[in-house]
Amino acid sequence: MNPTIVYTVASLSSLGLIAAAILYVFAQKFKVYEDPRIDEVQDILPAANCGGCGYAGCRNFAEALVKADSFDGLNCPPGGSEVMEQAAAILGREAVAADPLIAVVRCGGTPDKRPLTSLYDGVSNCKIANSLYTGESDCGYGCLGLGDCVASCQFDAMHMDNESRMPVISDTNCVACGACVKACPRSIIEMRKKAKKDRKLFVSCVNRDKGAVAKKACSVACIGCSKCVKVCEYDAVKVENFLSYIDYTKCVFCRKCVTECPTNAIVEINFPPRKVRNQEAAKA
Amino acid sequence: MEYILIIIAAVFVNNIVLSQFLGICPFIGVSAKVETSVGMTGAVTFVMTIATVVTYLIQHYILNPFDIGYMQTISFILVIASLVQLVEIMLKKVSPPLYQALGIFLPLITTNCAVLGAAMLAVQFEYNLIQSIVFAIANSIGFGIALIIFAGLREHFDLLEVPAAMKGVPISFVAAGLLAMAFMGFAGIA
Amino acid sequence: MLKTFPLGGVHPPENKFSESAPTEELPVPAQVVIPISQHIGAPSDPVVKRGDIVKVGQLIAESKGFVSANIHSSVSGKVAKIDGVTDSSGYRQTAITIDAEGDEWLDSVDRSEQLTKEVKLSREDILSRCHEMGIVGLGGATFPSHVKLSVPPGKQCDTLIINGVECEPYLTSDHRLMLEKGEEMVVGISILMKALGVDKAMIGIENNKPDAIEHIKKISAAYKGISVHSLKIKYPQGAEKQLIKALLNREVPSGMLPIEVGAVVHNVGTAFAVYEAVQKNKPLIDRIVTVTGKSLANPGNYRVRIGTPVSALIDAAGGTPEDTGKIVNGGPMMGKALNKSDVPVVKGTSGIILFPASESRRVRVTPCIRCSKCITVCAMGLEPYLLMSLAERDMYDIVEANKVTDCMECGSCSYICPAGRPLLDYIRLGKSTVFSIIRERNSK
Amino acid sequence: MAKKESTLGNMLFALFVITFCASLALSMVYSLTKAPIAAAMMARTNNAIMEVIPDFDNVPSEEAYQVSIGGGDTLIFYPGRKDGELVGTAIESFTRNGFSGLIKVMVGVMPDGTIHDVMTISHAETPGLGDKIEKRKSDWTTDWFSGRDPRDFNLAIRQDGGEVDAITASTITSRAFSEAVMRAWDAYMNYKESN
Amino acid sequence: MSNLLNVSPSPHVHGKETTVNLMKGVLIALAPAFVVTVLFFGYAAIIITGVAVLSCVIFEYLIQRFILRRENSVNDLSAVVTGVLLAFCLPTNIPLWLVVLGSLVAIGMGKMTFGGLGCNPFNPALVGRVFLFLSFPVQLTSWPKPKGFLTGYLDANTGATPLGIIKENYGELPVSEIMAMDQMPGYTDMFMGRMAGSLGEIGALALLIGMLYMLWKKIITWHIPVSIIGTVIVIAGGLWLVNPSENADPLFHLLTGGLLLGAIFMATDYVTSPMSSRGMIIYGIGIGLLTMVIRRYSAYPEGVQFAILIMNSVTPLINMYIKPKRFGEEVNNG
Amino acid sequence: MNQLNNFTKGFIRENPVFILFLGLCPALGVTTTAINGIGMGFATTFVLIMSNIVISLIKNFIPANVRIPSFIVVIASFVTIVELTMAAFMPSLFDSLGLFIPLIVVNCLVLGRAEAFASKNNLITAVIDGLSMGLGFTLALGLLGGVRELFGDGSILGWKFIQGDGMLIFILSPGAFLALGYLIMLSNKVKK
Ligand SMILES: Cc1cc2nc3c(=O)[nH]c(=O)nc-3n(C[C@@H](O)[C@H](O)[C@H](O)COP(=O)(O)O)c2cc1C
Ligand SMILES: Cc1cc2nc3c(=O)[nH]c(=O)nc-3n(C[C@H](O)[C@H](O)[C@H](O)COP(=O)(O)O)c2cc1C
Ligand SMILES: Cc1cc2nc3c(=O)[nH]c(=O)nc-3n(C[C@H](O)[C@H](O)[C@H](O)COP(=O)(O)O)c2cc1C
Ligand SMILES: Cc1cc2nc3c(=O)[nH]c(=O)nc-3n(C[C@H](O)[C@H](O)[C@H](O)CO)c2cc1C
Ligand code: SF4
Ligand code: SF4
Ligand code: SF4
Ligand code: SF4
Ligand code: FES
Repeated sequence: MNPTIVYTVASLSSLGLIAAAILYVFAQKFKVYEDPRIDEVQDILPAANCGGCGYAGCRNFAEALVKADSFDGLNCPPGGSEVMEQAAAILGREAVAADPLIAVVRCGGTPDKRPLTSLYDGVSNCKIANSLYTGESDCGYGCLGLGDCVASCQFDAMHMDNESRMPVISDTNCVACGACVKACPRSIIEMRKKAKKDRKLFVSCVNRDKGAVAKKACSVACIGCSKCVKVCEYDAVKVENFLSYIDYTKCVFCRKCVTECPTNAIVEINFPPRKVRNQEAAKA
Repeated sequence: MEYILIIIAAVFVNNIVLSQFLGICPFIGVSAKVETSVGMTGAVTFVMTIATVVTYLIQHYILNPFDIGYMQTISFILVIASLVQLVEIMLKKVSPPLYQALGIFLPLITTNCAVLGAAMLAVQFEYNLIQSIVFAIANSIGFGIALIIFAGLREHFDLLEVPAAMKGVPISFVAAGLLAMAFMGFAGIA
Repeated sequence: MLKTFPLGGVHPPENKFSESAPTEELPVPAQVVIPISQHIGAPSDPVVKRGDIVKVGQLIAESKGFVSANIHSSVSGKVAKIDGVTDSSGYRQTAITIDAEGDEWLDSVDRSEQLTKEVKLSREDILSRCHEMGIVGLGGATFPSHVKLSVPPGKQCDTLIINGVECEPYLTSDHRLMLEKGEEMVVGISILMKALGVDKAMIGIENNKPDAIEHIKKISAAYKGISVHSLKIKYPQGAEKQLIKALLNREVPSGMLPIEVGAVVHNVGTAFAVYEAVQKNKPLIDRIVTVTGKSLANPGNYRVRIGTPVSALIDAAGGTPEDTGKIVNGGPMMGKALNKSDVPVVKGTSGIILFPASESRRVRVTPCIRCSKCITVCAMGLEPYLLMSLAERDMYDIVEANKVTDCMECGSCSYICPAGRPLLDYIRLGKSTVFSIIRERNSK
Repeated sequence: MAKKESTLGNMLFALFVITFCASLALSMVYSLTKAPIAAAMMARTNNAIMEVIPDFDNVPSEEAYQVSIGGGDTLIFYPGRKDGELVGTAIESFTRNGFSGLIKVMVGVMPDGTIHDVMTISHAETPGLGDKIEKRKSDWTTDWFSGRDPRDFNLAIRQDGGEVDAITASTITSRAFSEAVMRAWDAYMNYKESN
Repeated sequence: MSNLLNVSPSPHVHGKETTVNLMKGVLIALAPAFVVTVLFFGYAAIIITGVAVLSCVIFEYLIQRFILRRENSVNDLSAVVTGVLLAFCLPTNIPLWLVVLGSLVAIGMGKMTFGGLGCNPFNPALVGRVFLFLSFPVQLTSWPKPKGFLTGYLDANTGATPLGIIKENYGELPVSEIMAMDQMPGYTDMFMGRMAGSLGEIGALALLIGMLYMLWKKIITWHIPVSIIGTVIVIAGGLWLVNPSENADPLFHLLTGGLLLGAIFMATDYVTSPMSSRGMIIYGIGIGLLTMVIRRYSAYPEGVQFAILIMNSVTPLINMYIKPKRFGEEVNNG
Repeated sequence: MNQLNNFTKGFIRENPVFILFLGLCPALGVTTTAINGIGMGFATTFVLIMSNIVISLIKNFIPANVRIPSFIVVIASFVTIVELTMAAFMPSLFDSLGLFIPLIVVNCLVLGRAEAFASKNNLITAVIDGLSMGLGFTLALGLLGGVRELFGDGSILGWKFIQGDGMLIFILSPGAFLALGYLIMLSNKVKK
């Protein structure tokens, strides 16, 4: 046999054996146990790292999922129940069905409803304006229209409407990550249950001033008159601090409160048209 | 003096990244943060130095005596790959944060042509053992300098309004081109 | 060589139009609105009800806790309501509205103009008198004075520094006070010295007020331990850390209070208020406010009752000029723009400036050219350009590492930036966010 | 997906089998390609020799000998003969002073000491500038070196007091190239004298 | 007028300094050097400067308008400064199309690629210049000899720059002999600008006047130019003292090549230099050091351009680790 | 359909050089001319396909801790085979690709695909992936080489159509970075 072949085979094979042996020793010595399921779970997560789950990123959430005994309170909003079920399958657990949510903007103070009382001349940043003063109108609760929420949305689900000077949320793109809720310094944006056909019904106002004051600043402000509370048969509406709030877990979309509201502060969106008057409100 | 020349040549004149085009992938991949690039530089220095020593021994005590020089590539890379695996196993235990940060780039050191390239160049230049070690360290420094300068530049770009299409890799390449241009100034030193 | 602080600083045009206008007494308004929170610290508790009849100087809201200040009625009359009113930022806060009837003072207040030099009260009594009379710092921060005068155990104060710098452009109220009430102020200083137990007080006055320097020098010659120092004109010399550096060449460490280096700083107006409180038993119910502006008919300085609407002040100075585009409460560098002029004067109101429309818009923002001028002017040695772009991108951990918490919001950086960048806007955002992050971290 | 566990046995086995197969396969290929590679290498040298000396009928590389030129360096001489008669010697020479380091040249010297022709074997000079020393890039080497006799034509560049026009903007390369040629020529003349 | 009040965060006043004013200041500071170059190189200097400025401005406008689609900012004059400085480091006998190409590279590759004013990591004018130098070494290394006013474009006869002459002869002749060569201008000529070289680098005196103007107007601070010049003097002086027959004296290194132009106008470019004064000094020392290494040991006679570009790349790191002196940081209350 | 998709992805959607940023060293190092780039591309393609085949076959027998060494040995064998064959039968191409042939071993593209794809998929899929990636790589290198040759020398595939010198810098190292940077930018724009 050709000596070159012998040398070659002998030297490389022994190198291979030595390498394998050394690697084995080190692998034993420096063994770190890492649950392989973490990787598997991470693989199925959407990798958006949006933080909607409440963890620092998809990997952290994967670790949390693997560690958790039950999936209670754990949810990946962008992935939705589909992803959660997959994760449950990997980990042999039961996914808790979470309601799909969607963000809504609870302010109806378009310029025609809410007179300008000053001109803001600072940087276009809601947080900065909010810490400076009430904003260009007298409502110290309403939307400042400078778009922090839009900038925070990674999913291209928001844009600033030029006419209303308020953010508009896309029913299709929003994955309910909640970034905008955190971004808004005035807590105007809320996560609500995503109803059939993207229907929404909520009090489009967060003003907690007394009725008269609120009304003076904005014509569609909630004045806390409690008419909606009285008309609701399902105990879904509450008024606190001169502000009405509709609990989406109880609301059945009967829409009686909408017509009752003297300032049109309650809006309904994506419902079939009913009466002329409501269409106007729905536009907001 | 001889060693100084080797160092200057490897770090500046024939910088392994900017003029030899070796190790570009980790150069682009790991240079996003200064901290990780420092870690990567450390890992590469370690691997490159040990690899050069081991490959030197293989070349001079196995390949040359048996006249099987054509086995250079395969035997060198086997050694390097095992070494990297070793570093990976150790790092996971010793410094999990660095392991996390270097992430998928650790295996890339294996495929970091810079490591193999330096080992093969050391053989090609017929360096002795000490020279090879100096050469390996100098090349790691050259790699590290390029990597860290770039990490600095990229962290800087993160704070600027870089055009969308240029963000990330393209701008790094253009900047690397301009830096390579500046490094041409060292031509002829050694 | 005139003394000054070494690092940074700017020199904006001074525009002290009201410099030579003697202080005028503004008539008692028909109604005053007195917010219950005019100071740093806990808001006070109202102790009167709607319909109560009050006298001038009567306590109407009591301080809640140590860091808080009493509030007194500045007029006599009937409490009309206790309710939310919009303050200078437009947000609503609780205030006591009083309809004025006549001008009936509490008997305990000594209203004579006579100078009382002798300090009879003991140290403890001075402190409790300051607390009782609602004295707060009038240099801008409205920090309750009795707190500052109570040197914490373990700390040692050796120098009282009196801040007569008035480095903000336009403002002249401290200047006028020094000229007109110099004697009283110096007595106030000796009271403060007694309260602090120090035998050295330094009055720092910028070189653009030579008459005040002369005047106070003459008066203080008769008092032991009180010296007057003229300072080079440079903003923000009035900031306490910078003033301490300029006068004592001591540097207050980052994140610490002046007492750390043995100094306490008080404004000249505070010294005067302390005089009135201690010697005359008069609560803090009025203050001097500069009303000025390029197009204003009679820029001047007015002694006004707390709670008077700003619009009344402006009317006294000749009314709002047609071209007014911005009204600022305070100095042009640190003051707050008002969105309407019917807000009340409070303890912290040092000036009202009316800017013509042509000067009321900000300059166009262009890209940062990294000229490093913002660094050069920052008296705290920060890197405003960097803090801004980091805060813009929510990178608060690096913002914190770069010492945003040291920023005193002097505005020099935004003032100087050739690219017109809103540096301080973002730095303020960064600073408040970092503070809330720190608070959260500490509470864990 | 039954992946093997990382036990010592498995690891040793797997890596052994792979290295064994790989080395076996490689050594086969090597045996097959050994001869053609050697031939290709030889052809490269022979081509260069053929370029720089006139027709010969021996195999110069078989008669090659080394001549040391001091400084520990040696040059390889390839004598070309026709009918046993020396027709020229091809000398593999080099310089380290190129713009980018090493330049290797083949210099053909006639028995009478004139240079028949020169050829660049390898270099790393700048494309478009220094690479004009390659025959296929420019005629510079032909113009200035072919058929010259260094005894009556100073083969240094003008800047150094010689008669060769340097390649535009490549003074360094040109100087180095002449140096390499002259090194071969000097070695040849020395060798001839001492033998 | 709207009777609504404006509301914005403080401060409510703004200084007079603007970007445009600063750029204007640099242009004024460059004027003396321009006069000198026109005196020695004739109207060719005017043509080249004009072409460079015009093409820089046009390229910036076009790229901003049609490729980046950003708000237009050509009127901030920074492109004009780039144009002038690019022209100032080219020889007068350069073909005009190369000037246009250099401007395209400077503005397109050096500046707009990164996002325009304020974003470029490398000095645009130098990017243009080095690109041309590496692409067209022949054209970029022939230097017209200075003649005088009314010299025609391209009709100058060429000679080597003082640094070129010295580089050619290092190791061959002792420096004293090189200095005595006919081609070599005397120190007075070097100081006034009568020597071969690129447009803007020849008049040391004029450049120094420009520096004083910028210092006076507070456009630049002393840190960068002084640390560069100081480092060069120290290193050149050291080499010279150790071996005067092989090394030129420090004054020679100071007056020749682009050192002053680079130290005063190019290294000081705000965008590409460090922000803190300590950082600026480190940066300046780096430039001085690299310049001398390249001048003395590399294949190229001149190194300022490379040195500045290399230090430009380190600027972000310097900014990251060298912070300004903070108030109340290291307290020393004596 | 799926396999077709798998095949076409390497050209644009997942182009190894422009999108995945793998195999960048040879992409920069050998592309002074289009021909060199294409030569390198084909050599790499061969190695890719062959190693994908072997690895997809042996993947289940390799314990995790020696996975990389094993894969790399497989790859290195094929590279050496290419090297030896090229040196024997194509000496001139071998000369110009020089140092970079052995470096195909460390071309992260090859190991990357082995790791990410071949070790998880079956034989057919792995072969098609190798072919797709290889051709995509060849395309990218040819393009890059073409651009550099065009600007640097005024010629395309060796055919000189602009007289005079080109912009030298495109043949030098900086030009490689610059050209690749701008090509990636263009591909970013195209992708969008
Ligand atoms: C990119 C570039 C590559 C160069 N390559 C070479 C080269 O290969 N050979 C050479 O002698 N000079 C080379 N030079 C240097 C010459 O262009 C340079 O001008 C030389 O140092 C002296 O010029 P001269 O040859 O015109 O006298 C190169 C310069 C540059 C900018
Ligand atoms: C939160 C806070 C706490 C303070 N605590 C003290 C204190 O304990 N003792 C003291 O003498 N001054 C204290 N000060 C007062 C400051 O030293 C300073 O005088 C005050 O903030 C006004 O200064 P300025 O107008 O320069 O901002 C405190 C200030 C603040 C804002
Ligand atoms: C930027 C800046 C500028 C200041 N300028 C003045 C000033 O000109 N005059 C003044 O009395 N206080 C000024 N202050 C407030 C002082 O720092 C300090 O709070 C005050 O002198 C303390 O005295 P007080 O408690 O009696 O108000 C300034 C504060 C800052 C942050
Ligand atoms: C002091 C100073 C020096 C400058 N130097 C240069 C320069 O060397 N090159 C250049 O292209 N622009 C220069 N500029 C203009 C401008 O800053 C430059 O174009 C920016 O780098 C573009 O972003 C300078 C500007 C100033 C204020
Ligand atoms: S709209 Fe809000 S909740 Fe919806 S995706 Fe955007 S940021 Fe997330
Ligand atoms: S909803 Fe909130 S964050 Fe969005 S624009 Fe309005 S105020 Fe700003
Ligand atoms: S002053 Fe303005 S332009 Fe200059 S560095 Fe600061 S932010 Fe940038
Ligand atoms: S506002 Fe803050 S950052 Fe700006 S100059 Fe003043 S202290 Fe410095
Ligand atoms: S090919 Fe990826 S590092 Fe070289």
